[in-house]
Amino acid sequence: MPINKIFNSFDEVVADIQDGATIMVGGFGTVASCPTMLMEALDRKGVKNLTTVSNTTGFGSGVWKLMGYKFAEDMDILVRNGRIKKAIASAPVSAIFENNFEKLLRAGKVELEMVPQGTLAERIRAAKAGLGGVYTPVGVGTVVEEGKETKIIDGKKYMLELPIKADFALIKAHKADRWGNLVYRGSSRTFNETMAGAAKITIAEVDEIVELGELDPEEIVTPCVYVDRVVARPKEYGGDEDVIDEEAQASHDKFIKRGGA
Amino acid sequence: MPINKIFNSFDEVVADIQDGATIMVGGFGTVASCPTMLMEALDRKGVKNLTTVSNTTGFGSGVWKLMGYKFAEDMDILVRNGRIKKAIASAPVSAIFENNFEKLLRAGKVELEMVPQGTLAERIRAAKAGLGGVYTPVGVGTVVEEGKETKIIDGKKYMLELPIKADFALIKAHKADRWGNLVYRGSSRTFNETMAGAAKITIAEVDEIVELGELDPEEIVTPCVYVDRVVARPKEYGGDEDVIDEEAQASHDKFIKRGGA
Amino acid sequence: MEEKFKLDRQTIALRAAKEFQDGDSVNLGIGIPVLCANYIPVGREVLFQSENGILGFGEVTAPGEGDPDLLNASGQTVHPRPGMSCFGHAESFTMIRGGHLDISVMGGFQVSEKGDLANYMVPERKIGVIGGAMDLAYGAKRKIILMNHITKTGEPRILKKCTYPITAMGCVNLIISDIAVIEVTDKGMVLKEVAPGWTTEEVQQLTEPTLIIDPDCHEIELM
Amino acid sequence: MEEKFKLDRQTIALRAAKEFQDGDSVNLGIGIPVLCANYIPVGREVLFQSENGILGFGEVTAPGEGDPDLLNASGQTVHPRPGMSCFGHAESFTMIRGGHLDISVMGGFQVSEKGDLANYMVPERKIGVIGGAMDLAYGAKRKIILMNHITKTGEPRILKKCTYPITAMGCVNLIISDIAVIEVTDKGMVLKEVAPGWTTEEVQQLTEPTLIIDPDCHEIELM
Repeated sequence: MPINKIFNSFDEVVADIQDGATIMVGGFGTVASCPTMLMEALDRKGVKNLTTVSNTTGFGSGVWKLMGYKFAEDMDILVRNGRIKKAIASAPVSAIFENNFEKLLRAGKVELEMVPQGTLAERIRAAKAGLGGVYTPVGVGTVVEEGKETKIIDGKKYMLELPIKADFALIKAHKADRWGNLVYRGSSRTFNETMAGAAKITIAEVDEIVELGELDPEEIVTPCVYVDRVVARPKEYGGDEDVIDEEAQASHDKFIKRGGA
Repeated sequence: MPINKIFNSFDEVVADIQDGATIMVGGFGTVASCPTMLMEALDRKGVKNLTTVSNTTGFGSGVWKLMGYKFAEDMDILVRNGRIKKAIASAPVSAIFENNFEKLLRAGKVELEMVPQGTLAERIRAAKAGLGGVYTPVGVGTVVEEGKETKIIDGKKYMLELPIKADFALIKAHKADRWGNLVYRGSSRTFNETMAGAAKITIAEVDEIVELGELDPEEIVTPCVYVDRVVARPKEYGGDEDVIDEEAQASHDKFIKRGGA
Repeated sequence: MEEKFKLDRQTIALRAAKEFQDGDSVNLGIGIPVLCANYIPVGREVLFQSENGILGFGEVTAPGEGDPDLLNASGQTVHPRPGMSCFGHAESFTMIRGGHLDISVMGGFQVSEKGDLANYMVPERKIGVIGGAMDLAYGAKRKIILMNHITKTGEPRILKKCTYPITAMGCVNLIISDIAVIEVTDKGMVLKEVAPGWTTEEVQQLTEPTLIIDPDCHEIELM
Repeated sequence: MEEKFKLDRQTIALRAAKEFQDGDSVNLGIGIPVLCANYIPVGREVLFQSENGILGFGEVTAPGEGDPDLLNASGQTVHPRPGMSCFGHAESFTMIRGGHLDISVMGGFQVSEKGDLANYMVPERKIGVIGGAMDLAYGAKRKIILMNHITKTGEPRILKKCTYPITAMGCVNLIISDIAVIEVTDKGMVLKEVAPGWTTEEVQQLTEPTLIIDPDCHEIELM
């Protein structure tokens, strides 16, 4: 029987994500590389007490809609609806405004483990590669070193960083085939590529599903063994139009004025 | 001034490799993925007391010529001419015949550090990624564990494996541009891709140099920051015709009969 | 007494290939294992991975006909196939060590009762070839070992404890030999199938550990 | 007394861009650093790396005109450029941590005499944003910090010891502020250039550590 990892529904593809699960969420921070429809589906499912592993914790769809993105929901939908118990992230709050994660953090309603971005990538890769841990020099002498085991190797101080394991990795890619091979676009590989295969189950949200053989073997970035499920975005965004509130408008304006996040 | 990493001569591109240097040699074992012309140039230079880091230690050009390869010289040229002091390799000898490395090893004329292939890849990557070491479960309970520091992490035993650093990485790629971006072909990425950037200086032997912009950004496997020098093979092999001796003939016949190495 | 048959290399490979299910990712070692690729039933989608960095490739080409940049780990040229992907060594062994392959099929010199595998070194030779063996023996979800049941001098290769240096501890799940199919379980080694003409007692005589005879133990089925 | 000028954001970026040589790979942080991309002399080949996984990209596009899948780390769309390459996060930080980038240009809250950098957290806010800052401050071969010389309330930002939590120890090579260019050396901080109208004494007054005045100390050169 032919291999077929394609699911037809976003609700179905996240149906077995349970309360208390640890989920990796791909992307960098901007919504272009975020699995937006998976975020919406997971929110609809109403799951609670998630531990999340991601670069940021989301900024809300308003700011992205103002920047012209149609698929605009990011991890903030899980944050603002109280679905997250703990976040492991490198950039959990914004330099521009107080995101919902920061509000909950200040209110003592979520836990945070902040990890340097490269260490986050390496700890995720360690889980994927079956390693017990890695020694990194990044963060030595800073707050990140607190409570960590250190070791002098070749005259230099390193910290032991352990793998981050997860139940599900929710990632965004550009194209997939029915085997689960993935390609990305431009600067949108980010943590999507690194997380693929790092969790027990990897679910890829893609722009397009193509026939087996259409993806050039030299160009496939994520070989199919790392991917368990694939689900395609609809051509047109069919979700609710989000309310663009004053805060989103202010954040957007600040972003444009500053020339970046 | 435009960036130009292209060298015009194999002799020139290896001219600063000194006696006693540690060199990584890319490829897997079959000559298709081996930087053959760099091996010849390094041999011509007459360098001594090398420490090498590679998957195999070479099998000699005879067997490859019989299999139809024109660029057929592998690491054996350095071995048989007594240029190697120590080899770090995963498959240093052949299952089919006694290669020159095995002869020298039995005669006590070379040292060997045998490393499981995945650990070899990971130790090379650790050097490239600036890590102090990694904990791997592979080899626990075997001869490989002897003398290694071990650690129980999450109830499981791992061994500490340290980065392998080198002065030069000599690799083979398919195409390069003047910035040093590289693409490979099919199954020939192997250790070439992993070693690119892992040594102080990376030298890539390529089939073809193309104009900047001809390589698809999505298809570039080795981004240019990992590559210091590029040198192209001539279209036609101009080296000496090697003598195909009885041993090479016998090895070749055994290979064909066995259905592989 | 019934005539006894021993499975030849091709037949061992044929039996092993029966273990591969649709969607399984499988690494085939050098020797008998690589022959398994010839025995995949039509329509079954099995993904072969080769540690030199290709996944989902096709059959071995006729000698001299293939692309030298498309080789399996045994150095044979293979055909490309839709869905195939290429990658480097660090990625290849991330796949292997990280448990992303379903099956590793390897040759073996010895297997112990607890599933220790010895397949990288014949002590008499004094030098072994570790290659990818330790990674593959550790990392794949299921390890299938193909080997002759006894040595050329008649000594058992399936032992209470390996006398050869081991490749990995407690890693073997299934042994397919020229006379038997044996599963390695927590309770011990379970004899599942015997070659035509062989009794379970005769297999036991050539096997050092005491075998648990599966109630359904039957003649090796090839189809 | 001569009129004093302070460099504005764009001018600081312009001065910083002078540090980039042909072939340098450069990561530009959020804020003033990202503006440096606008000031590369025609014909100079500088490779910008962005930690979200692109290398060798071109200029920032006009707002709303770019490809949303081609962003710099500040979230601005950029133009593709011949020689550009794309990669994932593990590879991107292999590049950064592994010392494969020539220059990291970052903003700073404080820099200490020994080159400690504090740029991820304002203590009053109690929450910082580490992001890629610790990796970039550690990994690039040369770290250039762009910042205002003093705080809004007139306190020096260049200190004997940082009072803010640090991003990395002893990492800073060069500070380009709105009034001075200072090199961090083993012997101490060396004042290399001052803004128009400023004396070395006036810069020293706004700087906590004792500055070594470079014999060639001169007015900031922008071209």
